[in-house]
Amino acid sequence: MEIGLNHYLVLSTILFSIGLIGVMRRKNLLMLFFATEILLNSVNISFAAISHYNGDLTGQMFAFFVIAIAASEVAVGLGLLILWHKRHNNIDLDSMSTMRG
Amino acid sequence: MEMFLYIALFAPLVGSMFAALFSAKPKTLIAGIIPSALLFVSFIASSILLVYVLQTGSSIHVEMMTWMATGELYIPFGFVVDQVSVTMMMVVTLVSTVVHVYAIGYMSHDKSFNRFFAWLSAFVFSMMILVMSDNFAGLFIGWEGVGLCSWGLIGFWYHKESATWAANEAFIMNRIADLGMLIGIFLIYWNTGTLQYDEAFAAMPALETDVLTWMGIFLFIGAMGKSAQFPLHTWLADAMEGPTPVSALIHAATMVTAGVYLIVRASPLYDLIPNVGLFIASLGAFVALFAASMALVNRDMKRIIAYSTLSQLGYMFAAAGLGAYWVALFHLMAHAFFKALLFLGAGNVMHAMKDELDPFKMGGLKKVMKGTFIMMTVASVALAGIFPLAGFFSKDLILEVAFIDNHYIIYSVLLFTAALTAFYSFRLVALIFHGEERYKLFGIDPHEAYKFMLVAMSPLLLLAVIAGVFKMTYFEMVTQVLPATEYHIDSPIVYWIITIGTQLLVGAAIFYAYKKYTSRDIKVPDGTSAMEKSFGYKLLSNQYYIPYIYEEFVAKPYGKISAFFWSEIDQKIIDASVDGIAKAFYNTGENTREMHSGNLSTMLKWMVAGTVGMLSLAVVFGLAARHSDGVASILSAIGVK
Amino acid sequence: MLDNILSILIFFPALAAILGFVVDKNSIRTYGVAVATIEFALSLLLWFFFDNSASGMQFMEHIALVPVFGINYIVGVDGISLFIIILAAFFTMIGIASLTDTKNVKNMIITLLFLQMTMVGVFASLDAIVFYVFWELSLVPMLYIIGAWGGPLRIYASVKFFLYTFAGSLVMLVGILVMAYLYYQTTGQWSFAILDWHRLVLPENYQLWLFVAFFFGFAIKVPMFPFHTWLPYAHGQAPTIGSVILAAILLKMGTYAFVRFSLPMFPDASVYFMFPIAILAIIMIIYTAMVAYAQKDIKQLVAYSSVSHMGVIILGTFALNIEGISGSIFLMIAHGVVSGALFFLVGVIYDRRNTKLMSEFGGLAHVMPRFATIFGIMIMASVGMPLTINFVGEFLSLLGFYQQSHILTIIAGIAIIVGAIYMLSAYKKMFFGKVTKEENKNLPDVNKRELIALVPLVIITIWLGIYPKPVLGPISNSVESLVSLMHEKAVTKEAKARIPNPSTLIIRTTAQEAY
Amino acid sequence: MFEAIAFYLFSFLTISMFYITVTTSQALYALTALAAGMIFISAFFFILGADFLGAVQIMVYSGAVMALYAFGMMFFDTTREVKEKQGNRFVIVGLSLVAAVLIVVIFAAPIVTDNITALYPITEGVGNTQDIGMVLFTKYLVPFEVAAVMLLVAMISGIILAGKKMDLSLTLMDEDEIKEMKKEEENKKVLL
Repeated sequence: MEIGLNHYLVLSTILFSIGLIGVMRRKNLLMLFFATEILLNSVNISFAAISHYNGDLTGQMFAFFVIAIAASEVAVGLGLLILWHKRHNNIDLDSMSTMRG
Repeated sequence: MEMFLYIALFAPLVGSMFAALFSAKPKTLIAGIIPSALLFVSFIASSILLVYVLQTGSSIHVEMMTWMATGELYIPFGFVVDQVSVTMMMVVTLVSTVVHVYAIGYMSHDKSFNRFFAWLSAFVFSMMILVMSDNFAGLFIGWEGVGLCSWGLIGFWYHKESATWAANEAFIMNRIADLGMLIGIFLIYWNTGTLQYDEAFAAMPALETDVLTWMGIFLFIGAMGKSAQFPLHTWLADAMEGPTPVSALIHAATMVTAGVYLIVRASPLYDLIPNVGLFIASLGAFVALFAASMALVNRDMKRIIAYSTLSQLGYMFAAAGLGAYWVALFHLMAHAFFKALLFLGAGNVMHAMKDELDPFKMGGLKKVMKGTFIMMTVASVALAGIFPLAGFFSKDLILEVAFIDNHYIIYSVLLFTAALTAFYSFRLVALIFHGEERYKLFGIDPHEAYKFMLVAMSPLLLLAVIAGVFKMTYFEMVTQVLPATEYHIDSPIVYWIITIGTQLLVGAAIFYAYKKYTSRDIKVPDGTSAMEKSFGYKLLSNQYYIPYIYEEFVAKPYGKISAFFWSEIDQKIIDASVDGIAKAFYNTGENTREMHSGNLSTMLKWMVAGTVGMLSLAVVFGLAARHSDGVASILSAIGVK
Repeated sequence: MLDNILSILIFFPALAAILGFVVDKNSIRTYGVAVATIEFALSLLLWFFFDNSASGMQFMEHIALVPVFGINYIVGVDGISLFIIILAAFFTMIGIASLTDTKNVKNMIITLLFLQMTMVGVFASLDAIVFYVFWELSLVPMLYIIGAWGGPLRIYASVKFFLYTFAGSLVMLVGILVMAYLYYQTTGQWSFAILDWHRLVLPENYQLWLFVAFFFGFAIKVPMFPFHTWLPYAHGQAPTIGSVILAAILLKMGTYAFVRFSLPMFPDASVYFMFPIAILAIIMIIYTAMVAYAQKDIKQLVAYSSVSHMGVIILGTFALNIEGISGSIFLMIAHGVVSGALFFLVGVIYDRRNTKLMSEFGGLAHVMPRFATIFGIMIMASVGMPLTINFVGEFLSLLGFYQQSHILTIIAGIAIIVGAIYMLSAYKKMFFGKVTKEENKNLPDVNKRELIALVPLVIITIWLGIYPKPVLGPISNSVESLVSLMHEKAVTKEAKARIPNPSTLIIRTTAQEAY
Repeated sequence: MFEAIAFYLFSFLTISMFYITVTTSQALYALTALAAGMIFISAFFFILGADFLGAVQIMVYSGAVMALYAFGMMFFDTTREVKEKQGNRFVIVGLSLVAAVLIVVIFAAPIVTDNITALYPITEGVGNTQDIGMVLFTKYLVPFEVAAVMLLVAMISGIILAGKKMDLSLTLMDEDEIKEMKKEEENKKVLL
């Protein structure tokens, strides 16, 4: 039984939904970052799979740039997270409602 | 002549106004005398009018002022004095003068003496309007005015719960009939374009019969309520709560006869629709029998007389139904005299027995109350229809009418009722005046009423005896307006058999009642005797359970339904739904407040929910656009290619 | 002075009210009575100079407000609106005269004068926008009267009253704007004048939609059956003067508006909706009468009774013939007088015992005979006894509607029966029987100040009952022109048949003429 | 045949690893599970023939990003239990599933029904890295340079943000020291 494009799509859907669950359920910001990583990875898989089954390199190109962005995002995110932690001594999402209207 | 018409009409009103001025003050005699005097003046004016109408044979028609005038409708305050209304005026003014004078004595120890005369004269005024008006709307004014005054007078002793309840019941039951009357008036207006008697009756033959039948039926419904015919009769018995002069005037002579007057006045209409007449006659016969049966067993003196009035009304409707209008009017006149006399006599007895009404608790009063005894016996004899007295001429005439038009069922019912009438009226007289003085057991010492009250009653006594004499003169006068059909049986033998037969039957009934109720061993029945337990007795004494049925299946459910309407429908459904809308707005505001409450995770959730919503819409429209071009056109209109 | 008497009538109370702020507390009552009496005298002057035979608008005034859109201040009075204006002036006068000493009487009198301005404004204005402005303004003083001087639940009652009526009138505003646009579309220039709108002939489906829009605004104000639940609360919580003015005048705005707007502008729609509205009116009559019978509180009973009477008015209005409409307008005035008097009487008894529960009273006839007689006369008037003012109205309305449909009138006729039932049982509970409660023993009878209000009302009730011609004459003239206008304008065949053509009827003014 | 087995093995492993990162309450377990997950994803890239991508994934993602997280974690007190507010799970799970399905359906639908033509066809016979190199430095040169600049900016900001007061670590200080440090900060601000 041949592995077709649908298998990869199903896989990336599952990963995406796990990532989404993580994002929504987590209160701890760090854990939330992990979940966003999962989201990005699941998208990468589908890019790679589509580029493979479609014989087109664009998918992989896009995956590269996704990885680049993810890296920079994590860098900046963690910096901010540390600052927040220094000020409030916890990185709980609920405490971050000072910007409330 | 117009001057006399206005005097006859407005004298009672002036009397009533005068008495009303003193209504709050304690008893002042002039508040009683002035209205009676004014009523006497009105009686004189009516008799002058009678003489005028008799001689010239023409009617007086006068229009005082316009009442309602919009569009095609034009109703004036017009009054007509023709043969029919003059007879009624005579009856009304005579009986009310007698009752007014009698009431001065009867109500002498009552603290709201003045108010009584205000109401009584107001009643006579509205009765005069009813009788003298020349159009249906004026008739309706009198109709409702009479209902209002009977409400005031029945509920006169308003501290008594039963009196006020009876007053309300009478008023509401009359209103039910008045609705029928109102619809009849509308029918007449929209079909004949006017409400004046002469114009309306002139335009009626042109209409087709079923419209006329409906008119006849609706007007008869109005008459039925006012004259307490079958379905709407329970209020008459309860109306005995009022003072006796009220019962004498209103529930014997004037108000209850208003229904008969309406049928007589609308004779041109009822001539066009004989089958409605037949229905009226048969209903009248039924009511005669029905009321007489109830009177047989009743143990309340005034209710017995009330039922006898009801049964005599049945007679009048039977005569009017068969087309013999002048006979009905004649019986109405005669009946008014001797029934008022009977009631006033009963009033004297009630006063003497300290308001005790049960005839079984009296007995042998003839020794003490000589005058009242004579008057009540003569009245009962007249009621029974023994030869020389008024009853014979009027009631037996009705029997003849029924016999000639060969309505044998009606004839036999009326004949049997005549016997019953004789029986219960003499049961009453025997129980009260003859036999052993049972009142001694209760320690009451009766005394005769005031002299002037007996004198006041004497004109009625006189008329009860000699009313028969006027029959011929009355006949020529009235038949100028009403259809003049002579009623006498062609073969003399049959005629004699009939008259002698009825006399004998009535005599036998009287003798039997006399023998049964003057024997020594009459005791106050305490519900133990076999007769009282019998089903028939129970049925009759509870008036065929009709008041119970009305109470159970009309009054109570009405109360329950209205309570249900209020608490359920008004509060819970309509009001709640209005408040519900308001709450809905409030709650949506409340719930969506959390959306921007600053908590990042909830906001995240709402964001994801939003994207999901948008995406699903995109998918749905995407698919829809492919299948139906309509949707595609909409999308393209919005700018989504 | 004569040709702009209407503007004086409208704005004089408002100016007086503003001046009222200056007047100090203890002489405000005399000031109020003086202003109201002047106002009433002016309205009598208006009646005196009113030409009874003419059926068109009189004392017209025309000032351009927003000429671009054709909104201008047009006021005028004809037979239909004349007597309600006089009634409004009369009730404000006797209301202020018999005002019991409530807290801060000054504000009460000023609010009442403002209310009077809006009332007269509504009935006199002949421009849709001016009419709408006064229609909404009349809610504001009423809101304060109920809200500030009301009973325990007053906030809820006043807010509900305000919002409910306001929501309805917003729908009406939409109707007005659409109507103006249609007018612009057909004639090319903007106008909000009602008289121009009367001449505009609309196709039937437009008429239906516009009728519905106006219906919502008016039905809530009348109040018609499903929208009536605000009235018992408003009456229950309003002070005596508040519920008197509310019952006497404010309820009439709805029915007057039906006659002024819906009937002439949308004759076909009125015919089309005649039967549904008639059925609604019948439900209104019988249902609220039965609910009134179930009431424990005398004021609620009178409130529901006035809804029942409004049902008869609506029935008369939608009889679409001269007798019916003039009957309903007369009944408006009659109901104003009678229910105003009834609310006064309830106020009198409330001031003495400050409870409105009928079970609290019993055998009052012994203690307060004069009060009992006046209450009795008013009960008989509201039940529709002939020779009282109500009978003329009810008789004509039912007579009018009988032409349209026999069965519905018979059912509607039950009104006189159920009316008698709840009124008489209430009278029996309060006045007859023995004096059971201790406090009822020595209640003072009606005092002089209350008599000032009640005696004129009793006189009017009986006088107009016996001789309604001075009021009924002008009304039937204007109604005649209204019905002929409707007859010409009617587009559909069925409407032409239903609405009679007055020119063919033989109008009789004296009996002799007829023979 | 092998490819299928590999695919199923690795997909099972990836899903379980990511599931652990999402549901665990211990921060360290989550970090390690995430790193392992990254590795298995790179395995997928190799299966799909995107060798260069797999290598980059391992180096950049699981290497650099995970390292960054590890260093970052040192600042936070990862010992404490991470308590979660249990919103109603059904909404979250349902919502995410639907979102995932929708996104894939929308983006993949045109591809699955293959009416898309390849923009830059893979040339057979030549190594994947060479192929990517050719495309990367001809067509995607500008985005490549921009990405480079972006990474630079991210690095500098990371340093500055995390650089302040590197010496004291809140986790080791007790309550009053933190308070005193805060007061000192307050009056410092006042001075400015």
